[in-house]
Amino acid sequence: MISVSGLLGQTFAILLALLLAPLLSGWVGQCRAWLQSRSAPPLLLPYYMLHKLFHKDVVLANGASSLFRAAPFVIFGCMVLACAIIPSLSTDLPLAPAADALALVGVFGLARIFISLAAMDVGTSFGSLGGRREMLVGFLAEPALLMVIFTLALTAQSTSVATIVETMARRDFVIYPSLAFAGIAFTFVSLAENARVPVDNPATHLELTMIHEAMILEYSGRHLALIEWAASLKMYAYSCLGLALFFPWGIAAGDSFAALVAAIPLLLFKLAIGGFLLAVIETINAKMRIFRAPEFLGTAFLLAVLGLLVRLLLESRV
Amino acid sequence: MDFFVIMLFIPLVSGALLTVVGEREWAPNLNIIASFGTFLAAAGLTVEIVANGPRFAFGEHFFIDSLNVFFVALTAFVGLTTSIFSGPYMRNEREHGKLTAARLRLYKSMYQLFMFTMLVALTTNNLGILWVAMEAATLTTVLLVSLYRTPASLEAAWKYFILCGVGIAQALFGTILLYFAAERVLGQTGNALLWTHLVEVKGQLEPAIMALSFIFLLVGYGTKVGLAPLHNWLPDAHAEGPTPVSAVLSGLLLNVALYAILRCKVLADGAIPGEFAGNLMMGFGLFTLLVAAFFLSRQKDVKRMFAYSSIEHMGLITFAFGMGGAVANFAGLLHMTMHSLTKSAIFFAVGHATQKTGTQLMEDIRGLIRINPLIGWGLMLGTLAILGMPPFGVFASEFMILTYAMKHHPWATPVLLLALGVAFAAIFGKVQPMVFGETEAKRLPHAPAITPVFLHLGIVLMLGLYIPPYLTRWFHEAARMLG
Amino acid sequence: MTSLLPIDTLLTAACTWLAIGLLGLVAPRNTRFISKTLFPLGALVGVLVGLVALGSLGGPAQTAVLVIGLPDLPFHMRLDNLSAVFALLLGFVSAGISIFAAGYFRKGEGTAPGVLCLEYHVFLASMLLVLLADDAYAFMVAWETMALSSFFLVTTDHRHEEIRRAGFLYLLIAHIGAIAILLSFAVMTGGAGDYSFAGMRSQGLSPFWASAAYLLALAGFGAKAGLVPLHVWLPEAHPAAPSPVSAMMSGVMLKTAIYGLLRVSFDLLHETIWWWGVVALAVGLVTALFGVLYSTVQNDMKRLLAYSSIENIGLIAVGIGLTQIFHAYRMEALAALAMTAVLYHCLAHAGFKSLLFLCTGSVLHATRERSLGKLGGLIHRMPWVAWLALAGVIASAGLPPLSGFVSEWLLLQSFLFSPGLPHPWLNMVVPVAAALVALVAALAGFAMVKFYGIIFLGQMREPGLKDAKDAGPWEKSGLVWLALITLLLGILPSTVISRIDAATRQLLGTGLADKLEQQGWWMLAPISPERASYEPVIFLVTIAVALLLGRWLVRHLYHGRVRRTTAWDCGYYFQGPRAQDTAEGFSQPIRRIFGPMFRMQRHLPTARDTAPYYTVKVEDHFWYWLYLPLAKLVGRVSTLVTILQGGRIAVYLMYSFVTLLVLLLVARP
Amino acid sequence: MNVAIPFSAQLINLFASVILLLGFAMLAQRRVLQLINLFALQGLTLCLSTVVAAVTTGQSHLYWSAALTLVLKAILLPWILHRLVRRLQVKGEVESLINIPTTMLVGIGLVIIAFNVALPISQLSHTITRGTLGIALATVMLAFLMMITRQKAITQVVGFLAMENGLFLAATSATYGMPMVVELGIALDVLVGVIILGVFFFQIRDQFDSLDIRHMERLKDS
Repeated sequence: MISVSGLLGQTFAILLALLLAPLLSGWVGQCRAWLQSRSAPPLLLPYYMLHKLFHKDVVLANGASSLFRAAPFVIFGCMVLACAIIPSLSTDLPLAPAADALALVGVFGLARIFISLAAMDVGTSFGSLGGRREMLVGFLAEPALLMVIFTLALTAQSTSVATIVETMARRDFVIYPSLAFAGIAFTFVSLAENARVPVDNPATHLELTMIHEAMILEYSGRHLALIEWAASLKMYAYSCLGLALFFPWGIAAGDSFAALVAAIPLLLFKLAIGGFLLAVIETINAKMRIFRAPEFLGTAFLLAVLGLLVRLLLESRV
Repeated sequence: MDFFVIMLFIPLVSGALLTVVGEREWAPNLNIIASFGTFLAAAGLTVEIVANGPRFAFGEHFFIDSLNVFFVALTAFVGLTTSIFSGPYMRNEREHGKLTAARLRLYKSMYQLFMFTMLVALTTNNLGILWVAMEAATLTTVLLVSLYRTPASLEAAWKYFILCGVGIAQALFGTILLYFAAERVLGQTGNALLWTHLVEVKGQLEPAIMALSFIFLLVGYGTKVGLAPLHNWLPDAHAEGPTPVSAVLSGLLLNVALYAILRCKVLADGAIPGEFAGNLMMGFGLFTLLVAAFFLSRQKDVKRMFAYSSIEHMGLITFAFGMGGAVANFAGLLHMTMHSLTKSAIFFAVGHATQKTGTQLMEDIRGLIRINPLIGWGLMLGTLAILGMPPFGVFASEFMILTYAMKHHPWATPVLLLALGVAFAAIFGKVQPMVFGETEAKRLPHAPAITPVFLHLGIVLMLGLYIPPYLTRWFHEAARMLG
Repeated sequence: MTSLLPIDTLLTAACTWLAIGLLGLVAPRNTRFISKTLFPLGALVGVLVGLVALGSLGGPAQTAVLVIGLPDLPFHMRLDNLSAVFALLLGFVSAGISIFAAGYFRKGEGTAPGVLCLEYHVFLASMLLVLLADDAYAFMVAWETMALSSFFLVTTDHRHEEIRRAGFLYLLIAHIGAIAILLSFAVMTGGAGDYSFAGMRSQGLSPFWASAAYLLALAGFGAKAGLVPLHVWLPEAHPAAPSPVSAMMSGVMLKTAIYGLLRVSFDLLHETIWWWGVVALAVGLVTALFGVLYSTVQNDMKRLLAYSSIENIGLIAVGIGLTQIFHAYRMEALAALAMTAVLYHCLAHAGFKSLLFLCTGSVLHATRERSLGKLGGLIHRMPWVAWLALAGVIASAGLPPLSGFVSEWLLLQSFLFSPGLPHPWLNMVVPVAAALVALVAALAGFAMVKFYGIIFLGQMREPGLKDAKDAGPWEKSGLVWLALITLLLGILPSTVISRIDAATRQLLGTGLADKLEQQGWWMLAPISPERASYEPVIFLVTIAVALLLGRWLVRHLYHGRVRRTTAWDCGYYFQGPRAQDTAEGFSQPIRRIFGPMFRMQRHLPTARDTAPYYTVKVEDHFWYWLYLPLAKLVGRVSTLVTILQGGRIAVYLMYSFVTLLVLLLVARP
Repeated sequence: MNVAIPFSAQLINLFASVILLLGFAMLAQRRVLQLINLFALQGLTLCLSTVVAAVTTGQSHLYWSAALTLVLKAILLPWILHRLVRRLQVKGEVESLINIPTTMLVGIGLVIIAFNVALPISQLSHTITRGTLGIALATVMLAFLMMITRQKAITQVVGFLAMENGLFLAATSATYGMPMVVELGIALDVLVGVIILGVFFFQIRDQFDSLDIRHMERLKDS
C-alpha cells in the first residue's frame, strides 16, 4: 500500500510545488518582459511580494464577514491538494486516489466558489462584478476541462490522473488526433482559468476589464499573500497537469527514488519551456472584451467535445 | 308488516297530508319524518332482499331484486338527507322573500310525491308502469323546478317539460315495440310487459324489433339521463330550480332514468347478437362525457356548472355500463352511488353558499372558507371528490372504469383522459377561488344544515378506502344481473 | 403474536402520523401545543422510519395485506429494498423538516395551525404509503392523497391570488399525471385484471404495450417530478408554499416520483428496451439544462431553488436513462453504477435542497422578503443560517467534499465508461450528453453563487434587514440535522452505497457493494482503484490540514493584527448597497449568452431618460409554446361546443329528432 | 304480395291513412283553433280505428281503450285547449320557423323514412293491421316536426299530444293495445300533464306577456 518512499515523494512533491509555484510566475513575468522589450523584474519578485505581504497588517473592509477571512485559507488548501494529486515528478502519490481527475475539477470549482463568494462579501461594485465574471469563466471552462479529461480518460480507461499519465507515458508513439484537439482546448482553458491574456490580464488594474484582480481588491496582508500564492499554485498545477497529460515522458512511474530525483530537472525544463510559451501567447495576443470570453471558452468546450468524438470515431477499437 | 308497502305508502300519504295541512311550523319536520320513515322501510326492505333474495309484490307487478333494491336504498337515503337539508334552506328562502307559504306547501307535497314516483319506477316489474312512473316523476319535478316562478325558472321548467315529455314519448314508442316483440313470444297476456317474464325469453325476442325498440328507449330515457345531445334541459332545470330539487334531480332522477335503460339493455343484450346495445351506450357515454367536459369551462353559474358535471358523470357511467361485464357493471353501479352521494352533498354546500352570498354567479362568490369554514371545506372536499381525487370513493369507480377501458377498449382512453383533464381544470379552477380568498361575511336567519354534507362525504370517503363485504356482495349480485 | 416486522413498524408509523395530524384538529388554534408537541413527535416518528428502513435494507421483501381497499383488491403493502431506500430518505429528511417546522409555523399565517398539522402529517403518511404500496389502487390512493395534502399545504396562505393560481396549476398537472400513471398501470396488468404489483411483474407484455406503459409512466411521474415540459407547476408551487412544505415537496415528494419511475421501469416491466433510456436521457438533459439556466436568472430565492430542483431531477432522469441503456444491453456493472448515481443523487438532493429551502424559510421569517433584490448581507445577522446554507450551496453546486459531488461523480463515471455500447449512434451521443451534464453542473455553481452571494453576502440592500434575527433553536436544529446529512453523504459515500446497494441489486441483479467492500470504507472506487477513485475523507483532511497548517503558520510566524476600515474598491467614492450587483445584474451574462432560451421583456434606459430605469422580465417559453396555445384550444373547442346550448327549444327538439333519425338510419345490430 | 286483405283491415288502414293525413294537415295549419279541431278529429279517427280493431278481434279491453281515447283525445283535451286559447287570448295566426311548403316536403321525407324503418318489423307482425306501424311512426315524426317548427307554446303542446296519438295508434294497431293498467296510467299522465301545462300557460303569460316561445331563449351558454 503506502510505501515510505511514496510518502516521501508525496511530501516532496507538495513542498516542491509550494516552492516552485511563485518561481514559475516570476519566470513567466520575466519572459513577458523580455518579449515585450521591457526590463525584466527580478525572477524572485513573487517571493519578495509574498514576504512583504505576510508582514503587513490586514486591512479589512467594514462589511467583511468571517467568510471573507476564511476564504483565502480554503483556497490555499484546495490548491495544495490539487498540486498534491497531479503527478509532477512521480506517479506514485499516496494522495492520488483521494481525488481523480473529476475530483480535481471539483477542487478547482470549490476554490472558485469561495473566491467568488469572498469577492461578493464586502459588497462593492467591483467585487461583485469580479465574482460574476469569474463564475462566467468558470461555468464554461469547467466542462471544457472535464471534456479534455474525458478524452484522455477514454484512452487510458481511467480517470485517475496517475493512471492516465502512466498509460500515456507507456504507450507506443501513435498519433492521436484527438489529443491535438484536447491539447488546444486545454490550453484555452488554462489561459482562462489562470487569468491570463487574452481572457484576463494579471497585470492590469484597469477596472472595467479585470476579473481576478477585481475579486481580490479588498484583500490585503496575509490574506492577499495566500491568495496570490494560491494563484501561482494554480498555475503550477495547470502547467503540471498539462505537461503530465500531454508530455508525460520523464515522470517517474514507480517508487524509485532515483527516478524521482532524475525527474526534477526534466520538470524544471518543461516548466521553463511552458512558461516561455505562455509568455509568447500573452505577448502576441491582445486582451479580449469580456463578452468575447464566452466565445473563446465556448470554442474550447467545442474543441474538447470534438476531440472526444474524434477519439470515439477514429481511435476506438470496439 | 311489509316493508315494501310501507315504503310506497309513506311518501304517498305524507304527500297528500302535506298538501292538506299546508305550511306550518312543523311541516318541514313532518317532511323529514316521512322521509325518515321511507328510509327505514327501504333499509328494512334492503336487509330483507339481501337476506332472502328477490321477491314480488302486488302480484307480479312489482319486483325487487338486488339491482333495484340498491337504487331504492340510495334513493331513500338521499331523499332523507335532502329533506334534512331543505328544512333550513327553504326557511331561509322564505325569509329572503323568494317563496311564499303556498309554494312551500307545494314544494313539500311534490317532494314526497316525487319520491313516491321514483320508488315506483324503481320497483315496478312492469315496463309500462315504469314508463308511467317516469312520466309522473317528470310532472312532479316540473312543478318543483318552476317553484320560484321567475321568468328563468319558468323557461327552465318549460324546456324541461317539453324536452323530457317528447323524450319520454319516444320511450313509450320503444316500450310499445318491446311489447310487440314480447307478445310474439309470450302471447296476448298481461305478462308481456313484465320484466321477469321478458328476461326469461329474451333470447327468443326478435332482434330487429328489439334493436329498434332499444334505440327508442335509449333516446327516450337517455333524454332524462342527460345524454348529449339530448341533455339541453338539464343545466337549465338544475340551475333554476331550488337547490334541494337540483340535488335530488342530479342525485336520484338521473339514476332512475339510467336504471330504466339498464333494465331494457338486459333484454336487448339477450335478444340482439353482438354488442349492439353496449356499443350504442358506449358511444353516447363518450360523446356526453366529452361534450360536458368542454361545456364546463364556460360556466358562470355554480349550479349550472355542477349540472354539467352531472351530465359528464352520467356519460361516464353510461360508458361503463356500455362496456358491460361484471367489473364494468360493478364500477358503473359504484360510480352511480358515489356520484349521487357526492353530487347531492355538493349541491347542499352550494345551496348554503349561494344563500350566504346571495348569488349563483361564481365570480361573485369568494372566500367561503372565511364565511363558514364548514361550508367552504364541504364544497372543496366535495368538488375534489367529484373530480375523482382519492381517497374519495369516486376515484375507486373511476379507477375501475379507466383500467377496464384501457384493457378492453384502449381507443377510448384518450377521450376519457382528455375529458377528465378538461373537466378537472374547469371545475377546480372555478371552485378553488370560491372557497379560498377573502370576503365579507353575512349571517343567515336559519343556521344551515351541514350534517348532510359531511355525512355524504364521510360515506364517500369510507367507500373509497373500504367497501364493506356485504355491500360488495350486493353490488356483485347486481352487476351480475346486468350481464 | 410474531415479532414486529419492519413493514408493520412502518405502517404503524404512517398511522401514527395520521393520528398526530388528527390530534391537531383537537385544538386547531393552539399553536404552542401543535408546534412544540405534535411536530417534534412527527419528527421522532420520522427518525424511527429512517432507522427501520435502514435496518431493513438488504433483508428479504416483506408483504402485508390490509383490510381496506377495493373489494377484490385490498391494499397490498410491500417493503423491499427499493422502498426502503426511499423510506430512509423520507424518514431522515422529514425529521429535519419537522423539527424545523416546529419553530416555523406561527399564528396568523393562513390556515389554522391544527389544519396545517393535519395536512402536513397526512402528506408524510401518504408519501410513506406510496413507497409501501404494492398494488395499483393503493398506490394511486396514496399518490393522490399526497398530491391533495400537498396542494392544501401549498395554498396555506390562500388569500393571495397567485398562490391560489399556483395551487391550481399544481393540482391540475398532478392530476393529469396521475391519470397517466393509472393508465400505465392498466396497461401493465395486461389482460389479467390483476392490479397487484406482483401480478404486473408476471405479465409478459409485448414490446409495444410495454413501451406504452413506460411512456405513460414517464409522463405521469415526470409531471410530478417536474420533467420538461411538465415542469411549469414547480416554480409556481414551491415559492407559494410555506418553506417547510417547499422543502418537503422538493426534497422528498419529487423523489417519490423518481421512486415510481424506477419501480415501473425496472421492477414491474420485466424487459428494458434501449430507446427508453434514450428518451429518458434526452428528456433529462433538456430538463437539467432548462432548469439550471432558468434558475440562474430568477430573482425570487425560492423560485431559484425550484428551478434548481428541476435541474436536479433532470440529472436524475439522465442517470435513469443511462441505467436503462446499459441494462438493455446487459452491461449490468455499468448499469449498477448509473443506478447508484441515481439513488445517491436522490438522497443527496433530498438533503441539500430541503436544507436550502428551510434556510429561505428562516430568511423569509427574519426579513419578510423573498425577492433577492431586497436582501443582502444577512451573514452578519444570521450567521447560523448563513453557514449552514453554505453547506447546502456547495453540495448543490456539485462540489467536493459534500453530497452533491458524489452523485455527480458517479454519474460522470458511468458516462465515461459508456463507449462499448453495441450501438454506434449511442456511442456518439452519450459523450455529448456527458458534456451537457458537465455544463449543467458548472452552471449550477453559478446559480448557487448568485443565491448565496446575493442573500447572505455584500451589503444589506434594504435598511429593514438590520433587524433580521437568526433562526430560533428549533429551526437551527432542523438545519443542523440536514447539514449533517449532507456532510455525511458527502464524506462517507462508500458506507452509504454499500447500504443502498441492496436496492440496486434488487433491480438489476448486480451491485457495487462487493467491489466497494474490498476497499476501505474511506474509498469510493466503483470499478477499481486504478480506474477511478475518490476518497472524500482524505480529500477533506488534506484540505483541512493545509488550511489549518497554513493558518497556524501564518498566525505564528507573522503577526495577526487586523484593522478595519472602509472598503477600497479602487478608491471609488460611492459605496452604498446600490453599488453592488443586483440579482438581475448578476445573471446578465447568462441572459446574454443563452438569450434565445428565455422569453425576455426588457426595458433599457437611454441617455436622455429623465428617470432612467431598467427592468427585465424572464418568462418560460413553454407557457407560450405549449400551455397557452393548449388553453386557447380548449377555449375554442368550448366555444364551439356551447353552440349546442343555444337557448332555443326548437333547436333542442331538433337535436333529439336528428339523433333519433340518425340512429334509426345508421344503427344496425 | 297479393294476399287478400280482409275488409276490417282495409278499414283500419284507411283510418290510419286519415290519421296521417290529419297529421299533415296539422303541419300545414296556421290557425290555432283549427289546429285544435284537427287534433280532435285525429283523436276521433283513432277512436274509430280502435273500435274496428276491437270488433274484428273481439278483444274487450280495446273497447275500453277506444272509449278512453274518445273521452280524452276527442273531447276533453280539445275542450281544455279551446278554453285555454280563449282565456289566454292567443292570436289566431301561428308563425312557423320554416315556411309551410318546406315543412311539408320534409314531412314527406320523414314518412318515407318511417315506412322504411317500420317495414321489416311490420312484416313480422301477425296482427291484421301490421301495416299501420309505419303510419304510426310517421305520425309521431310529423308531430315531432310540428313541435320543432312552431313558435307558440300552445302549438307545441298540440304537437306533443298528436305524438301521443301516434303512439296510441302504434299500440292499438301493432299489438292490439297495451295492458289496461298501462293505458290507464298513460292516459292519467297525459291528462295531468295537460292540466299542469294549462297552469303553466298562465304563469308564462304573466311573466312574459306572451306565449311565444321565442321569449324563452334566455337560458343558454353560447
